[in-house]
Amino acid sequence: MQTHPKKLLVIIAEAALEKLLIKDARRLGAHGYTVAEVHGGGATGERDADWEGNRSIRMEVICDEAVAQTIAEHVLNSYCKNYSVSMFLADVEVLRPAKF
Amino acid sequence: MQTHPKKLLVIIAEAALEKLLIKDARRLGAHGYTVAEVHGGGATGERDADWEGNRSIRMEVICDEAVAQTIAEHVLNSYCKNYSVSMFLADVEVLRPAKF
Amino acid sequence: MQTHPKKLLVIIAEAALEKLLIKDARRLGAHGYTVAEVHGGGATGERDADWEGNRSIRMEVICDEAVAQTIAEHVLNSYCKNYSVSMFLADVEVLRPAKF
Amino acid sequence: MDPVVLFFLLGAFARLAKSDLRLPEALYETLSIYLLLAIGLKGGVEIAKHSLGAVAPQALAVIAMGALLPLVAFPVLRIFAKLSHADAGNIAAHYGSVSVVTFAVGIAFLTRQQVAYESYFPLFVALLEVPGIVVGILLAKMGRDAMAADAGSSPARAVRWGPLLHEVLLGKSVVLLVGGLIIGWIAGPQGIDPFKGLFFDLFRGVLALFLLEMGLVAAGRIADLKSRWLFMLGFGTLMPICFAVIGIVLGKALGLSVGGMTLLGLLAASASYIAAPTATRIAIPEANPGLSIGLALGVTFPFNITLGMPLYHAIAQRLN
Amino acid sequence: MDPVVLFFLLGAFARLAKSDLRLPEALYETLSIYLLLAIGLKGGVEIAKHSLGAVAPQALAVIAMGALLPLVAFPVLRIFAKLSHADAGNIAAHYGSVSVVTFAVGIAFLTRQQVAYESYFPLFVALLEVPGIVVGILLAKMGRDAMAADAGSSPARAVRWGPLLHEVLLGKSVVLLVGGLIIGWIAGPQGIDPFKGLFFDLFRGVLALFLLEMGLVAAGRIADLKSRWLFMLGFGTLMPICFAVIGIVLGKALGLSVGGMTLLGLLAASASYIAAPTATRIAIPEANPGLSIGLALGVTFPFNITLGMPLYHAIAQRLN
Amino acid sequence: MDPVVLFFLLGAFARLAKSDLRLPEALYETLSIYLLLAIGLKGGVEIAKHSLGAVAPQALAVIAMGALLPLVAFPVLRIFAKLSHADAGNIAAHYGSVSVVTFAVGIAFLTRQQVAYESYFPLFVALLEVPGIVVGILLAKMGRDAMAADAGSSPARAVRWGPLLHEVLLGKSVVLLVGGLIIGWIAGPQGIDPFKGLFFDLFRGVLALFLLEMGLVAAGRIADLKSRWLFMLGFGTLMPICFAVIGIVLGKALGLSVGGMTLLGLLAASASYIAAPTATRIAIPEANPGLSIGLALGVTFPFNITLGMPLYHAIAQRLN
Ligand SMILES: Nc1ncnc2c1ncn2[C@@H]1O[C@H](COP(=O)(O)O)[C@@H](O)[C@H]1O
Ligand SMILES: Nc1ncnc2c1ncn2[C@@H]1O[C@H](COP(=O)(O)O)[C@@H](O)[C@H]1O
Ligand SMILES: Nc1ncnc2c1ncn2[C@@H]1O[C@H](COP(=O)(O)O)[C@@H](O)[C@H]1O
Ligand code: NA
Ligand code: NA
Ligand code: NA
Repeated sequence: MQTHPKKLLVIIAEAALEKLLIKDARRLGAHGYTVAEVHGGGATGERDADWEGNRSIRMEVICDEAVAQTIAEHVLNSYCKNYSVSMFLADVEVLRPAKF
Repeated sequence: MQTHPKKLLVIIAEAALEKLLIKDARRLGAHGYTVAEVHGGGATGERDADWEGNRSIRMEVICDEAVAQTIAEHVLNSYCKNYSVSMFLADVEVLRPAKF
Repeated sequence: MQTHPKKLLVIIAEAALEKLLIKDARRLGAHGYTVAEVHGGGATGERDADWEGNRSIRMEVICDEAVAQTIAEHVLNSYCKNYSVSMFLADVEVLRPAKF
Repeated sequence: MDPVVLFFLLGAFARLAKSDLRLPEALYETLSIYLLLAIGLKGGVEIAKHSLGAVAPQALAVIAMGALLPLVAFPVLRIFAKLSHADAGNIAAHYGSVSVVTFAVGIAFLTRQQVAYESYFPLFVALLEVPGIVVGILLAKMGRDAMAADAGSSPARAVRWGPLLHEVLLGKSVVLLVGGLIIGWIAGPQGIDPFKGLFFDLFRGVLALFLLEMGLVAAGRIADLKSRWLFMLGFGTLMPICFAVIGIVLGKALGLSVGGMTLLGLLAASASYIAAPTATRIAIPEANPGLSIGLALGVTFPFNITLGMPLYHAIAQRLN
Repeated sequence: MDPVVLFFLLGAFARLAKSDLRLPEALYETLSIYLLLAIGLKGGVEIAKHSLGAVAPQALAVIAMGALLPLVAFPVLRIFAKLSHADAGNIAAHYGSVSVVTFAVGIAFLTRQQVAYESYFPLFVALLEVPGIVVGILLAKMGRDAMAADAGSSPARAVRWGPLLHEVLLGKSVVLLVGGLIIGWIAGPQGIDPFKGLFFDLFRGVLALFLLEMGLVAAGRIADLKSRWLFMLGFGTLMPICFAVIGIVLGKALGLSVGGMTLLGLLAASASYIAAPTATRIAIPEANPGLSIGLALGVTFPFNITLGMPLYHAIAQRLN
Repeated sequence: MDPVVLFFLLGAFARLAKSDLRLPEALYETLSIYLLLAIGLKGGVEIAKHSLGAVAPQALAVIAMGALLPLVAFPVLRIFAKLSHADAGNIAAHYGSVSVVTFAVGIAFLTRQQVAYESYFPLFVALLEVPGIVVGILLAKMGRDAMAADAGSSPARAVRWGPLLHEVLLGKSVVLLVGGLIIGWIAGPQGIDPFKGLFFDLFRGVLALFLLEMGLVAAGRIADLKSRWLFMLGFGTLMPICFAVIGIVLGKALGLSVGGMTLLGLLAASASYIAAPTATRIAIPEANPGLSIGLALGVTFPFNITLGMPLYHAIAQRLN
């Protein structure tokens, strides 16, 4: 079975950004995304989901390296200044490269 | 502290497949699994969990490379044609190699 | 866009440990953490979240390699004997190295 | 129109207008558990008042109807809509089974119109859940095997009937309906009294809330209509009317009241969206769930609770 | 103090004492959906009893009040608290809009004191949701453009009014309140009767449960006070009193009863914590949400439901 | 058998038959919050009618019973079952504390049988939550230290009593029970009236729903019995009977009514499955939670609500 290298981009952010992030990712070349509801804490304090404004999401996008870079850069420039956002990239392999 | 290389297999799929995927993974050599409820979108449209048939799961299996390959291939052949499924593999390290 | 290598430490554990794990991670140098509610199964049986004692969490910490090692070792020594815990480490890249 | 339907329209409006209104998943599940259990309990208490001997022949006829309906839908879908065996069988399974919430709206309608009906009807709801699904899957599978035989190839992966029957017979809708029936039956009117506050007094309000959610969900299915909207609108309204007539006529033959005839028509016309999708997704992997759910939730459910219900009642009155 | 407030105190105590008591997120959402819908339904039934002609001029005046309140708050925040345009506009948006739960506590208070009020008040709640938010955001944005112009640079990313208006007008609070009003109005007193069990009889109990949760949440916001607690305690109590007087005086001018004056004062004094935070978070990214929520939930909400409410009632009685 | 128990049996059946019926986690939490609060409120209203002076001596005796029960269970577990200090202390903690839902079923039973009981009993439930847990943990720890001393090694990681006491005293069950008691007590019968719709009228129905869930959970624990089923069935039924007798005798000594004696016996016999597991999991890491929960939820809870309750009532009647 042959595998193909792709990038996994993970964005942890305020739930308020979900719709925007999905739209941006699609626009910048992502073929799909997966979102989990999470809670957490970081530099801007605890985000423990105790009410609506305090919810966080973890969004995963599998895509080509170039797309991942574009999305990451866009998120960095558009949201990281004013919103609670964490991001990381990882190398992954997929079986159906055309899908992602 | 010594670490040992393993594979992480992540399967994002319709919630209807959960029981089957767990059974298959166990049968093909996985020692365990972890499942999160997620929502997302891809080639087959948005799966926004608004009713039962629209739920998705994200299943994680840490295992040997060979087991990961076997499970991934089995899922590809058995489910990917008729169901919404995304899969990827990643290299990880663990502390207790015998556990996984 | 330049990326910087970091470690991702993932700890899957009984929900009862959440508060302790967060405190420990912070104390040992983590700048933040993200937690998702999960269910799963492993050597100690199925943990299907059907009641309070049966819930599990998946905690993610992005940090320097040394910090990841320290936290992992601490968790191994403090909790792995008596509690259901799985752990793995992965290489990731971030854009803002000072944040993590 | 019963005010309860207004809640459905509100939900549908919110979704179509892209409001951010959403009901939490846990609430959806809770309301559906509540409705199933409450309908079962109510029916069980009523059964306790009747002799089972009188009900048994009717029950058998109702089961037979459930098994026959897919046999009507399947050829229609194969011949007129040119659907694959899998899709035709899948849709037939959905329409062969019933929608409990449609039934609840029907009860609300009759109560409001002060039309009496046989109070043990929840028993029929429970009995109608399963047969249609089984026959629908059987049709999908037979077609598949025939095709495989024609092509000279080995038959497709066989349906595993053991797990499948287990899944439908012990699916949450059957367990809660039948469980409620039995508890209501054992406890009887006095025994059930302390539970009336939750299960009976709040019933209509909870139904309203659930219909709000159903409006959100059903309107979300409209995207599924895109490619084949003409077929879907046609089948999703005409087939129910057809089935309703079958149910009403059977009701008359069984000596049911006008209310009972209307309800049996409505049950026949309704399409399952809890038990059937779950069972068929695994049993008929090749079937397109967008099609069956688009029909059941996006077309037939709204049609039945708005226009269908008064229509079936009018037909029942005329045929009486 | 109304016993309902005791539930709030219990929640606040639990959080401050670091109890592990937490209400599930889905329950929080469910209760808030319930309260919005129930208040809307109740109001709708009452509107059905009145002629809209009589209510319309009052409604217009109430909308105008909602648009004007942020214009009062904004300069106060700019001049005395030296906040940025973004923060001042953001807070003004929160205080220009209303808190539905505060309103519900007010109703409970008046009912207990057997003080009558205009029964169509839920209409005013719905009307007050949006204008204050729009004006607050406008203020934040105008300030921003002015600053950008001063600095000779290009204006900051413009607010996209289309999506924003869509978001506030179709936010869940407006949809449920207005939806409830319309359903209640169409269904009328008889039509709504079957839903009373859920939506009216349980109202106070559900409000109590929601206040328990609000206590947990509000006490969690106290950390936000840390850096500027003097300003926040001052603004979070004095501004509401100020606004309450405006509301009460307007109520008198509109010929409302003492109960109505009190309620209009309370609405003016209350700060939104559902619609406003959602809308402003996207529309005014530079604003610090800790500040606005710390004020609205951590200071003003507890103040209004404990000390504010009786105070406003006393003022209304005196001014009558 | 009370009909409420039928819901438990339905849940247990569904789980054993591998039905896909599941109640959402949020519902489980919501129902348990509701029950704790409702029981507290009811008790508080009743306490308002009594003089605390009369209740105080009984309360002290009840606390003493809670602290003594683990001292009975611990040696039994050490000597007959040859369990480790950790496991014996852990199980003793569970049985020393109480199960609020068992208590609620007991109330339902007595109400149905029209047996009167001291209406301030919820106070005793709250008082019994904590002492047994603390003593159980103390026993586990003393044993551990003794062992460590025997082996000449340093004592195991000490229990941190500060956080532990904080956790049990401010755990959600104590906070909600005591909070409800205080609110009910302050508000009194009139003040609590508007909340009756939710907290009192729905109580039995909610209890039924919760028992459905408990049936699912308890049947899921049966796997835990596998290795030591003989011990677990024996201990899980005989120890409760033993404790019930202690409770009943104490009730008689305190001058309680037959209903009160029965309830005190039932509380003694019941094992905690909310507060105790949470506290001991951190305080006694070496203890096997499968053992304690398998016993408390898998054996003793079902036993108490089916056979135990009538048995204890019969004993109380005889001893009276
Ligand atoms: N080092 C970290 N590891 C994992 N998640 C983090 C980390 N730092 C921040 N996060 C997540 O990102 C969110 C926002 O972080 P921050 O902007 O630093 O407050 C937090 O609530 C966490 O969920
Ligand atoms: N590129 C992607 N990145 C992350 N998740 C994806 C991606 N594509 C698909 N998914 C997930 O896989 C599910 C099914 O995808 P699909 O079969 O393409 O519709 C979606 O609902 C997403 O949750
Ligand atoms: N091989 C594995 N892959 C993924 N998750 C695992 C694996 N093994 C265990 N887990 C997770 O870790 C938890 C505890 O595992 P255990 O201690 O082996 O019972 C399980 O409930 C799973 O959620
Ligand atoms: Na049907
Ligand atoms: Na206001
Ligand atoms: Na006990």
